[in-house]
Amino acid sequence: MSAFLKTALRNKSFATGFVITCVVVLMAAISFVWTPYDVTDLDIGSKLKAPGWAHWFGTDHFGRDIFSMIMVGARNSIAVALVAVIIGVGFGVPLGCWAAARGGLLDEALMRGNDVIFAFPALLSAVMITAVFGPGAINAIIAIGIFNIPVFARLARGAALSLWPRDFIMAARAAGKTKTRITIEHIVPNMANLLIVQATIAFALGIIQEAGLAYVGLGTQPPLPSWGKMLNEAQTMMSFAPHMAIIPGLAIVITVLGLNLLGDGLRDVLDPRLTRKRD
Amino acid sequence: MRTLKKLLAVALMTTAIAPATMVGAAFAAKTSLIMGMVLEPPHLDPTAGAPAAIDEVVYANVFEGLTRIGSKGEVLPGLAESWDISEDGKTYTFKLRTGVKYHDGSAFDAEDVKFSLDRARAEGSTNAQKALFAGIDSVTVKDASTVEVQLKSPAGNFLFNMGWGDAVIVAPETADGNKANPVGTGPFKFGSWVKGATLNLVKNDDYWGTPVALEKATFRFISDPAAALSAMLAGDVDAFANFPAPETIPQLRADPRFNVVIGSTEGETILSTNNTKPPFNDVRVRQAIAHAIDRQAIIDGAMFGLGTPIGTHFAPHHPAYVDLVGQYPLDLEGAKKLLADAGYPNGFKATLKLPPPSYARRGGEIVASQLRKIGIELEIIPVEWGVWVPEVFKAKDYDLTIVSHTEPMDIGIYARDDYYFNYNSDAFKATITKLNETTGEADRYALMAEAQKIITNDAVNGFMFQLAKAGVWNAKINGLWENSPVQANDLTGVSWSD
Amino acid sequence: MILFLVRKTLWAAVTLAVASVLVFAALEIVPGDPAQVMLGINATDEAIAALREDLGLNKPVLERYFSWVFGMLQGDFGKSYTYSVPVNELVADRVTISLPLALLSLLISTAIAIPVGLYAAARRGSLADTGIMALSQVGIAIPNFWFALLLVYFLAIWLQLVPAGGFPGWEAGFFTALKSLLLPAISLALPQAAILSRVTRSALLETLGEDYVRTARAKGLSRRSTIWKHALRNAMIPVLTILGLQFAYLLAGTIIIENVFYLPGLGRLVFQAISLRDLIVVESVVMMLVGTIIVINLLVDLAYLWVDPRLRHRRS
Amino acid sequence: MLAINKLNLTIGDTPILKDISLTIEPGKILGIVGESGSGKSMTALSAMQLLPEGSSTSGSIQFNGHELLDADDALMQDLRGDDIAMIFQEPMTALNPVHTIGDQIAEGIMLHEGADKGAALARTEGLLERVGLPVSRFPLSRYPHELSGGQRQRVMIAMACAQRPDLLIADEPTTALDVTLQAQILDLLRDLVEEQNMGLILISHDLAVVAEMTDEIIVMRNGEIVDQGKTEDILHHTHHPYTAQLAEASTHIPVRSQPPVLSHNAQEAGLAPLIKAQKLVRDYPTKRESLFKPGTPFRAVDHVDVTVYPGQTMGLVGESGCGKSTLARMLLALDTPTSGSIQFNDIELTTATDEQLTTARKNIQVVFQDPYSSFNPRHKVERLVAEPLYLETGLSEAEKRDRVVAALEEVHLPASALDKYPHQFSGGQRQRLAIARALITRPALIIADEPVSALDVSIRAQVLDLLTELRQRLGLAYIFISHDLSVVRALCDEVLVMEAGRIVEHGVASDIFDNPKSDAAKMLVQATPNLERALNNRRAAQKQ
Repeated sequence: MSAFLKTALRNKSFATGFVITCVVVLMAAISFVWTPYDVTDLDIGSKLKAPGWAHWFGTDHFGRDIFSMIMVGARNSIAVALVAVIIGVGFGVPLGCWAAARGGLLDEALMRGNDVIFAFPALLSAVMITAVFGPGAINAIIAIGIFNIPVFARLARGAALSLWPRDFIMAARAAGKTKTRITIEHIVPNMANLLIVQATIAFALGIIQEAGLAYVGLGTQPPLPSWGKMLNEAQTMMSFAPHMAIIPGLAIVITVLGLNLLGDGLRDVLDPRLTRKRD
Repeated sequence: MRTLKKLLAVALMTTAIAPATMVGAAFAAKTSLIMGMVLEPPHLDPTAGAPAAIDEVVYANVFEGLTRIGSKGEVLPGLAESWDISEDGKTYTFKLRTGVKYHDGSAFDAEDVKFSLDRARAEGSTNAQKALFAGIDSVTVKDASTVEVQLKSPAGNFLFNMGWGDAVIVAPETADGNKANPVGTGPFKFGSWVKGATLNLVKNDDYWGTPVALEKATFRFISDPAAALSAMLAGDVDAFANFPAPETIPQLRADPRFNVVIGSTEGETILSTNNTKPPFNDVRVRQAIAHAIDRQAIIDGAMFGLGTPIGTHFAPHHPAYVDLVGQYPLDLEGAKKLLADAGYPNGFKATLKLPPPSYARRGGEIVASQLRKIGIELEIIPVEWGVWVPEVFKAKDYDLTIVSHTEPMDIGIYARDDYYFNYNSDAFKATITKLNETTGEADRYALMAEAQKIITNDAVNGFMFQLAKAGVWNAKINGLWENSPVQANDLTGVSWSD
Repeated sequence: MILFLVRKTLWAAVTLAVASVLVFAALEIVPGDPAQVMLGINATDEAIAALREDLGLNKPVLERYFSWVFGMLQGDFGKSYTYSVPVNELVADRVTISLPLALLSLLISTAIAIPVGLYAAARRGSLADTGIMALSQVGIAIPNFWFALLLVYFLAIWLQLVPAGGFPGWEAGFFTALKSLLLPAISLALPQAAILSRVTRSALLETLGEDYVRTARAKGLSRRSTIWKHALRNAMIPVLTILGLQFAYLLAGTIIIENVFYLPGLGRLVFQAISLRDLIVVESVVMMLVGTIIVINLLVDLAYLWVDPRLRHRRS
Repeated sequence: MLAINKLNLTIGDTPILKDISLTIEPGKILGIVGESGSGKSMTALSAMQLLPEGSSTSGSIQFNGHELLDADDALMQDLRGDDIAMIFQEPMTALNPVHTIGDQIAEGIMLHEGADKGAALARTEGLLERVGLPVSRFPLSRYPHELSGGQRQRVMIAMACAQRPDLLIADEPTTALDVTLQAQILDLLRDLVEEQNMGLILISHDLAVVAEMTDEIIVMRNGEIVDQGKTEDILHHTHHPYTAQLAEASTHIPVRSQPPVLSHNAQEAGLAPLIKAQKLVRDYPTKRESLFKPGTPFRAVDHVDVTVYPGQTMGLVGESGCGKSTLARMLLALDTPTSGSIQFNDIELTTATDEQLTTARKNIQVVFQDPYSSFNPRHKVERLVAEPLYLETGLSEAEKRDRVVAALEEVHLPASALDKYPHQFSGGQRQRLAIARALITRPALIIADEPVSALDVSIRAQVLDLLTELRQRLGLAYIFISHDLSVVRALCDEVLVMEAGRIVEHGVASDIFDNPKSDAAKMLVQATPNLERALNNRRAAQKQ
């Protein structure tokens, strides 16, 4: 792993993305044990302070410390997006692999099912889902996660279909291995690169989507802060407290940018075509 | 792709050649008004729906009642020129105005009054405020311009009740169509309605009374506080009777283009409590909550300073108001002790369901943070009105909620059986019964004061603040109401100065 | 070719059918009662019951589903519970905003992204390319609603160049109306343009590495005409896919942007309808959107046929 | 006409070409021969000035009085396609899939002659006619995907020769084609050179092809010219050791110490066949023809009988698409026949139980064509080679490891290979690994699907030697699938010739080559380039 990291860090995109992602993750991790101020403790008296020494990023309309909120919000954004990706990978990859391995009617049915989900405008459906089950982090995760499933299913199926006719799979079949076993031993490890890259992209998208849902009031609920909700609250205060809108927005942009760079870097680093060139 | 473009072209063409009825509005600025509203009415019949937005569009503008409520909450003559009240207080004889015409040209007479009142109180009526008419025993047409209303028992507030939007007079022929095409007797006629966006009223040239200065009034519906601010700043709306973003008031006040008027409303904003649900069935728990709530912090944090603290369910501007704010001073130690006495030394967990308005959502966050200090952990559950009404209001499936009770003079709800507070006090009910039978003002006020004290002693709900009305309008506009004693945007006296 | 169309259309119909079941089922279990919402807090139980009967909410689920579906098949999307007008009418009003908005942003995004992508690909590795790609990375990371906020505050409120929000209606004049769609369209378009320009660039780079491009060069074509005549059309295939996806995304993306800019479009309609529990409107609008997306997918498939002759008569 | 003098090329920091000098005259054919990576193609691309980005050159390339190395874009665009033209290796990808063949050929004509489209298309018709694609059967509106590989290569040639260029560069023009097509294309090129008095640079890895075609030969290795001269001189008096080595390798026949195993002998001796397939049929469904009519299934394998006796090497030859690989897959029990039976020892593979299949699989192993895709790139050799041991239960890790080491030893690879990844080996080494993997279960039969066609000639010779050695040492039977007759002849006892899913000829290997009976076999034999035959022909021609 460390050897891989050493090579990978030579890639500029990867290095930048890696550093940004680490910072965000670290911030989220630290927020569990320490934040400069308690984010659930309102201090109306010191509301709407501009960024300064006491409050690095200023305070919001309830007098909460925005830096602390960004830290806790990072935790929330990461958790929602990550679990949504895990849902996507956890259901999508087995489905895609299964469809590719079995082929025929099952494949067709699964892929058509995918099409149905794809036909729903994701954001609108997320709004509907959260409307059905009520707003909240868990439901946001489900709403975002569901739309990750077909993405990963398609990717996995495509990758698996291109791997099945390869000679080494033939060799494994000639060794009498079952399709399930071949999928686990050969197919999945060989699509791992693709999956990792797609996962970072889905992760980044998840963060934007979560922010969007929270922005329209359907994401994480108070007292826990979330970036999207902070933006929503800041909207009417932009003219006298612009920091309330700019800082959470920047937090989203930087995090997503970091993840995208990480994904791009990974794609370059892991690209099998480039690997082949090396030998 | 090509097909889509064709579709678009067709769509654009059809809208472009549609009769340009509304063009020129911007240029005739002095006789038109664009009024911002937070909520859009679902329909326009005030006698068939509760949403305040209906009244806010049509009350006094399109529809009129026997009486009308003035800007200070006074009862004024409406379609009834005058009235007599019998000695026993049970018979009201209304003398109607003559020469009044509906917008469709038909004449108004006593039969319409009888029809309207009978319709409202009939079985199966969809009137949202049937209680207003419950006391009516019979309605009799004496002649074309005289109506006699017989009450079951004396009702001190009957004339005020007849001034509600739910009691406006409609014509039998058009009553059923009023939802989409309201036909009333008011100074404005219904013009057009682009659902989700704007609704236009136009001047009624055949109005019986003083003609209005405005040729046209447009209501523009903007639910999002941020969009409301943008629209105000951009000049897309001229006025907001009740601006939804109190945090922006200082900014708007500093802007010479705007007139910002903070008035009062009938909205008592309270932390409604489910009085039968443990642990809230214990008065000590409710009192502990009362001691833990810092009203000023809520007003500052949620309403940015707009609002008056209240200690009971009564509007502070009402002459009968009793200031009970000091009864439960902020006292965390005392609150904790009360909780301990009630058997919750370590506090407890409960839910707080919050409807969409920002006073509720923001206020809820602050309340949750305040109650956390005495060990009460509240889980915040935001709900849409569409969920709040059946879940909280109807099924009473809640612990705590925050809502503003905007009906005028509504302390009587505490006497209702099966109201969502689940409050049940014989002493209070007796007081209200007596109040309803009393007509003398001094006696009525004394009873009202007593009622206020009872619910405060019982700490039925967390009484927080009287909702302020943050009117924001173009500085050149005159005649908009400062306060809202009833839910209305009465535009009859509005004009532009120059 | 015809077979292909028939097959695609059949699948589109099946997809629509499945989607209709999903939508209907989802909204069946939404808590909240439209009748209650319409009548408000103080409505009596009988009044609510009467209204439910009136709206047909008391009929069995299956009956309601099928009457809904058959209604839609005949172009009747039902009547809004809250507004008491046909959904068609409501939607017709809104479509004249949402569709132009989506198309305008698609236009903006395409007009920016494709030339930029081409430019970057043609000058691969240059400073301009690096700059554009860095910028596009940032563009992708910007949530459109935040971008919208920034635009409103800088352009509409500070500089007062464009309306901050609202829609005067097409009857106020084509350009006035268009002007009020401009800011929302831009805020929707730019993040999309960032994605599209990257796709265009990489698609073009991919095709530029193909053998037939070398063939064209060997024929004596200049680099430039090689790109225009040979690389571009082949590069359009992935670009088309993304365009199709983006249009669907833009249609749905209007939901947030319409809220920021206070545009009475489809997105806001759905939003309002959800909170008012005007389920018939929600169901119908969602179905229309799903239908639109399916139609767009069909169009994209047709466009593939146009671009790529290999797909026109595929044999086994 | 073209004179390259001391050309040096580096890409990035890697030197690619060193001191290349060559000349070519009108009407002459110059062959450039070398193994992969020797710099043949880069020499050609230097002349076209179509080198990849990051290239830097020194020296000089003179063409008709122009110095090409410092020519500007405008001059090069003038020359390319007009005076110098080029044909590439891969006909499947060298044509733009979205334009018609007519447009693609006419494009160059319009560009260089300033002709309008009508005139250009009219000229195009003539050109296509000349390369054997008459407009009546191949209208200009065809798209490349509607043509076969050979037809596409003809289109490429028509395109290249449209302006009667002075110099034509053909970079491995026939490598991707079947031998029969290769012969046709080479004939066409030779005729065009004569007709138009062009200079032709023919680049190939195949010494036989070059020997048949060229006047002069350049032998390249690692970016340098190692041998250069008239074709006869170079090949007859192979003074340069590398040239000699190439020549030897391409005609290499492994030494065999045992007599061939022939079917009729085995039958007479009462030997039971190792594998016996009878009346094998495999149909594939095709796309529906219309809404109401399903497509007629495509019959990839059509009533084929194959019998292989223990120790026998059976060759299977035929053009691509004739059903060889499908047949192989069925014999490996990876594909189920539509009808027919396959008996392996006593086991009927088509209806075998899992247990029986396990037994059969231990005895039938496989070696694939592409040594690069034969291994999961993420696993180490130890695990890769051990894969078939899955068929043997109850082996400890140590035992497995010992078996792998033993198998590696068989193919002359050191035990140190265990811990490496496949990408750390060369192509030839990988093919040894593939053979080791096939050997690890001690099979009786190995099915080898084009095992050497992706390898350079010298490595090919080594692998062939290895296969022969293993056959003798372990008594293996092979089914050896190839399109390359020289390889089949070198290795096999008997040969099956396949055409369009059917076996059209079956016989002793040498008989078939010396005396083919079926048309398919005759054509194959005829078209196969043969170094000795080529030299003999030349000698005969000179003597006349």
